[in-house]
Amino acid sequence: MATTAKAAKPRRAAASDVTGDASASPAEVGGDGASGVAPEGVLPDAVREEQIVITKTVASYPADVYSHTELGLSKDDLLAMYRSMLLQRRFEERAAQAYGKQKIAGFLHLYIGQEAVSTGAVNAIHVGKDSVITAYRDHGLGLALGMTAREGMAEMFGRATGSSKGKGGSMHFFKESVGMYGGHGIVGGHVPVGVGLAFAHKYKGDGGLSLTFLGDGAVGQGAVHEALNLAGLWDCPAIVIIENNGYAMGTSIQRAFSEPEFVRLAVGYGIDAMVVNGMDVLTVTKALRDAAVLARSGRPVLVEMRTYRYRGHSMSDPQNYRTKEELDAKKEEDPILRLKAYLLEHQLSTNEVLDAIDEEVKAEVLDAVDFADNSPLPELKDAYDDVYVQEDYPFLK
Amino acid sequence: MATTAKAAKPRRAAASDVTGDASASPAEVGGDGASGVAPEGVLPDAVREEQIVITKTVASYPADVYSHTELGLSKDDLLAMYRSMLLQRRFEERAAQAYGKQKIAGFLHLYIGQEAVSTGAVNAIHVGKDSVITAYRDHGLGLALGMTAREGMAEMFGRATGSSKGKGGSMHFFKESVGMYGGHGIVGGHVPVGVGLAFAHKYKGDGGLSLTFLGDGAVGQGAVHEALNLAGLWDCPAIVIIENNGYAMGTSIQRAFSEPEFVRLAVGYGIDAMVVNGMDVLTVTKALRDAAVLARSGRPVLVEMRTYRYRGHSMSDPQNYRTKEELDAKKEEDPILRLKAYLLEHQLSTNEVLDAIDEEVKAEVLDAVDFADNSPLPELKDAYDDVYVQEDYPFLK
Amino acid sequence: MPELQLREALRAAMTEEMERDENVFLLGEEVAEYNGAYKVSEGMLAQFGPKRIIDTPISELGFSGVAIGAALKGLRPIVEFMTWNFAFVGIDQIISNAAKIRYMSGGQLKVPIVFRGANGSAGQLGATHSTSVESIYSVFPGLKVISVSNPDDAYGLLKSSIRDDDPVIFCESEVMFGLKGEVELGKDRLIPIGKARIGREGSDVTLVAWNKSYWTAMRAAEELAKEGISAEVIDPRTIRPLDIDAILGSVAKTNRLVIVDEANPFASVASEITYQVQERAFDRLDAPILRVTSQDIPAPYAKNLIEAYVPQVHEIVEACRSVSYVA
Amino acid sequence: MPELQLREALRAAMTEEMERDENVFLLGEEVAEYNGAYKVSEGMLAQFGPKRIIDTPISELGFSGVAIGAALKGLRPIVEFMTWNFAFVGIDQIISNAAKIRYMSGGQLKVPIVFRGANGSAGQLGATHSTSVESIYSVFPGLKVISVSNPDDAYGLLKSSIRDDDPVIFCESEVMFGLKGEVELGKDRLIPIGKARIGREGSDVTLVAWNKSYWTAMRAAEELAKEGISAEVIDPRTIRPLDIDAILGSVAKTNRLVIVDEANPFASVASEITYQVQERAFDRLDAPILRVTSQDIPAPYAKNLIEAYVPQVHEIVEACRSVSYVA
Ligand SMILES: Cc1ncc(C[n+]2csc(CCOP(=O)(O)OP(=O)(O)O)c2C)c(N)n1
Ligand SMILES: Cc1ncc(C[n+]2csc(CCOP(=O)(O)OP(=O)(O)O)c2C)c(N)n1
Ligand SMILES: [Mg+2]
Ligand SMILES: [Mg+2]
Repeated sequence: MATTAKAAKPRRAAASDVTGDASASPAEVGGDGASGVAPEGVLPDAVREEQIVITKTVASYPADVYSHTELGLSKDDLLAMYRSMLLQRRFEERAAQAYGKQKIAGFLHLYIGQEAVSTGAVNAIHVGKDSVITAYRDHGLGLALGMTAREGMAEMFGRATGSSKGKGGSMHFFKESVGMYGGHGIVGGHVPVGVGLAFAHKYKGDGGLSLTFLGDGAVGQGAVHEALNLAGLWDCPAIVIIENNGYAMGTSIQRAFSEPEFVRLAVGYGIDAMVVNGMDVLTVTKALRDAAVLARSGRPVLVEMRTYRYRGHSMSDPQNYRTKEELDAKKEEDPILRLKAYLLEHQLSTNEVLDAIDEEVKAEVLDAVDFADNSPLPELKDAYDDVYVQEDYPFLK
Repeated sequence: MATTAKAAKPRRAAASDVTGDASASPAEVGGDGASGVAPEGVLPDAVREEQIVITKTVASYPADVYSHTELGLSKDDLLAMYRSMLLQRRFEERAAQAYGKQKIAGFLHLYIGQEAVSTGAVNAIHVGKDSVITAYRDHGLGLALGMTAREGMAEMFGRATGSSKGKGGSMHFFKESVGMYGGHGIVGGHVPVGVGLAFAHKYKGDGGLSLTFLGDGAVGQGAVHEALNLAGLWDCPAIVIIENNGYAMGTSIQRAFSEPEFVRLAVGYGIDAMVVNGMDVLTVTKALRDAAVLARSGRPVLVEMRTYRYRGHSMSDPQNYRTKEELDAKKEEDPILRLKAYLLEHQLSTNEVLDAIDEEVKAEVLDAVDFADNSPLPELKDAYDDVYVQEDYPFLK
Repeated sequence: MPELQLREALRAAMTEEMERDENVFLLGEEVAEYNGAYKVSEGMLAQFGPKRIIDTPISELGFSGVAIGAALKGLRPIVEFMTWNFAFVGIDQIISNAAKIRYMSGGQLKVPIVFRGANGSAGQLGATHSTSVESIYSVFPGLKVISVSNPDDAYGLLKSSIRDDDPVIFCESEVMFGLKGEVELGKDRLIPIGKARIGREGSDVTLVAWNKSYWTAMRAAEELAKEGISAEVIDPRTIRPLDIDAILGSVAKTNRLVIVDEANPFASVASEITYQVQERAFDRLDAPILRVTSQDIPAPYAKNLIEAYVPQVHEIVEACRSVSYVA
Repeated sequence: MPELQLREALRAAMTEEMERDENVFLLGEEVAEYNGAYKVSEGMLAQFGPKRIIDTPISELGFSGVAIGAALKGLRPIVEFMTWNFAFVGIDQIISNAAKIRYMSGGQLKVPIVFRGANGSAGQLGATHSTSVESIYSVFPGLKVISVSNPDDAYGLLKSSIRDDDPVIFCESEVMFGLKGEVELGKDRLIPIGKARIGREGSDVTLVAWNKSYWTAMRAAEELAKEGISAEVIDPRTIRPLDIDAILGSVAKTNRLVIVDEANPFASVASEITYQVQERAFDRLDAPILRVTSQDIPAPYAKNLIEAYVPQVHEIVEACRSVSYVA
């Protein structure tokens, strides 16, 4: 038994740094913690059994190594990405403000810090042709896909002009025309649905794929595991992206998972896997382009995206589970500042131009707030619409 | 991307032989099918990403290599194991007959062929102190633990003298005094419960452990995956045993799992794993003794037990999903015949002695059938007992 | 009209709809190579191939979700649960996704899907294998719930369900799969969802019953006829939406109502029908509405216990006598 | 008597029972280090340590099952669901195991466990976060179901639930966690499971309401008093078993019944109470029983829609007027 014995459980010690280390050395990220020898006396008579070595190789995408030129991205492409990330950020800053003023209610989960993931991902797919689904932390992805700030803000304000006519709210951003299939509130519950979107692309033979985003905490849900097996079994063009931001509410991945290195799950489902620095939009773009090639050829991919959320879980989170130092350190990796630095360093833009974009984005968001605020509430009689397709469904009243 | 690319999906080709190959070479059982090179043209521009190599070593317990002396088993121990396996076999043969006569109804799932697993497992634990739980294919385990043939048969006959007073039936064998916690009909649903039994042993600090048996098909249930993570996270003294008999009803593991090498799941849950030839009762004993040492030290173990069922899934199974040749080949590995050969070869017993045991067992089973047949039906008024502990619960009538 | 078994009627409905619309497909445990655990899908793999008749792992949560995702993209999956008991591990997909996505998306999306399988008890299968689920799913707006008692209804209603743009819960019965009955076949032979059927006309008491309890009610009606009590038997067929007008129409005539529901009594469909009828026909009722349900206990295994557990002919007869104030 | 918030009362009950019996422990998402998503378990980790106050991953199916296994071995787990909506992924453990193992083992085993959490809507949370689950769990014999409206009941009933040897479903409310009320503290201050409480005496109409709808009913009763209609308000507190005698006793006096239930209407607890009352008090009823429930639609997000969705004071007032034949 020497080989499976561990003197101390490695998970307790390892994997504390969830974002920066996508560029870490292989041994650090994926080595087998179990390679130690058996502690004295644990299995004194274990002599005869054979040993099987399981190995799997996973691609790792570190930050700061991909250039826009090798990715075939123009200056304008980069500026568009910059603008998209900034729009997501400003949109949510205003949403938080509106929440404070009780213009928005319910749960509001901000994506701030994770914008490179949505933006890079959208850059790697065919918007409108491919399908995308995520959990309740969905504003960034919605905007990156092309939902307008107006329809998003109005939805959160609960207005008839919102993307779901005010019936969905912050957690339920949908826009079928850009392939945005929600916005879902039950942790992990949308992951099989995401694989089903991929299944449909395959069934129809339309060349499309699905991106399914989930949080690290969602890995605790059996639905996710069933879905990964089905994706692999049925060769679905599915990319399943764990947005590992280190926490599920107040629970760090170390406190929730016996094995917090999520890419290792791919070994059990026989599918391809990647671990990606999710704070660098170029890295995300590159990784998901590669993943898309695999997926479109019928090979689902599990992607662990190492990222971080700067805000609390939702608006009522005192955040005692992390230190200010940790947060500050992570802010150094801010995906927007990182792209800005890249643009300036490569003389693709100037502070003036970037500031102008910021002003433009801010104006767009303010306009969205005004639009939402001036939009009508849904009418009470319309509450019964959109439950069934059947128009004359006889509700109990 | 060279490293995660596969020219052909290896799962389609591999792992066809689910029982004999526990003694196969490591590469065959646990090698990484993904170690090939990328097919031309799949990812021509994938050049920069780092590669992470995940490795894990798993203990493999082949057949025919463990001797009773090194396991510290006496001749009498071996004969007791032989008797237990035979009792399970004869009991079920009679049950099948009784089913034909409609003395037993509902679903009847025979364990015939898998007796080495129950018997070896029970041999490796402290009966009464440890806890055991399984699915609906539960007669063998119940008898191995010490349920009497009478109470088992009477339960299946639906009599008041049955282990559950006729309220449970074949799928729900329970006997708390020997640590038999069922007998459960929802595939995979008992696996978290089994981990909970282990949790309780740890909580109480009583040194006990739990054995949880599940079928290969149950691995498709999310409950199993959630439970494995919890077992690992909470250091439960839990041994989770997949009785891989190759099929879930008519579905072979290759048709149900993207990765049919179940031990690989342990990589994703950071727990120890074993793959064991489940047709050799000495091998099972040895493996589970080792597993018990690990489990009692707070390290859960995932065990893939390679076995085979000789009968259909339940009594109504035409078995078109496998060939007669396959079945006949597996019958060569019969755990009872194997132990018999061992006993004779090592001159620990004689054909006469073994035949006498068979006669004794047959008589015990016939007595059980008589007992069951002559036992009273439960009384209608007792139907309302055993729903609640509360004695005066006001049922709706 | 041809006589078909219930399983054959279901198969005919699925087959015709799959021939008609290539977006329709069937998935579930053992539906393909095994030809169906209860042989409902026998031969369909041979006809349609593995792209459209799909064996799944035992992953009800996973494959229900996959099917919902496929439906969001315009496919029309038929999900077979081997029995409805096994859907409890996947119920979140039905409750939180199938029933609600259309609403939460403000009507952008629809979920044209059928979840079907055997419902209720089927002899000595024990507590975990005997649940009647109509009331549980009917709780949720966004779903439609159908529970059939015979081949013809199964055929016409399954066809309608497959064509329906809303998610449908379709309840069959293990013990009725072999039940034969005349079926009016026809490519477009659709029975409208939400319409009850009068199984037997009568004037003294209204009996409402569905799925296999319908037959228990019909037998009770025969018994009652011998005693001179004329029972009208109504099979609502659809539980959500419920054809309350049909029931009210009958009660207007009989002034008495007995409901037979194989579920456990609490918060059953029988309770719901009672509410609706007493609310709308209070002055018509000459007696309290009575229900005959399974006992308020988990389903037992023993033969005598399970037989007493489900609604009995004599219980229905007694309830009808009671509401008729006959001793 | 001290005034406690609902969350404090729940905490006091759990704390006292944990002090009393070391087999009692609490597990759930964020119950320990975060001090509870809604601060119900605040400070309990500090007092009892991580062995007995246990943070779980987001694995409702898994940890419900683990807790059931622990209960089979004599521990007395309290499982906190952050809200009952999230229990749908774990419901199979409750339905197939907690409710049935005792029966299937012929009484050898018991499952002393409490599943508790926030129930019903809590403002603008949308369709997946607003379910009232009492009727769904009450379907299943083997379970007990409690739904509380105030700190004192919560305290006394949670203590009883923890000591009860049967599995208990305990429904609280997000929006009531801060609700204050006097609590009669006491080590053995147990409120019996299955006993209703009269919240307000009255003579003209009986109002049955629980959980937060109880308060809506109480406000309606005040309104009605202004109009000269005297409403008796009964909080059943326990849904399974239901204290039908208390309700019948009141109806015997008022001859009129209105039930307020925050669930969607179909197959609700309101339907069930209706069945039982009309069956047993048919001749006492001067008017149809009416229910006021949430609308027959998924819960909407927009403020005006969700406010109109749940039972309203004016709807209750109108229902009471209607059964009183007051225009
Ligand atoms: C099944 C379920 N359980 C619990 C919750 C409550 N809940 C909402 S978000 C959340 C944390 C999820 O964390 P993670 O998946 O890491 O996503 P993140 O919030 O970090 O984006 C929890 C426990 C839920 N919505 N669904
Ligand atoms: C959740 C659930 N789904 C489906 C079934 C129906 N069913 C009963 S046994 C079985 C096959 C299980 O196969 P496996 O786990 O390999 O166990 P084995 O029968 O081989 O012992 C199925 C699908 C069930 N009981 N529970
Ligand atoms: Mg997270
Ligand atoms: Mg099997």
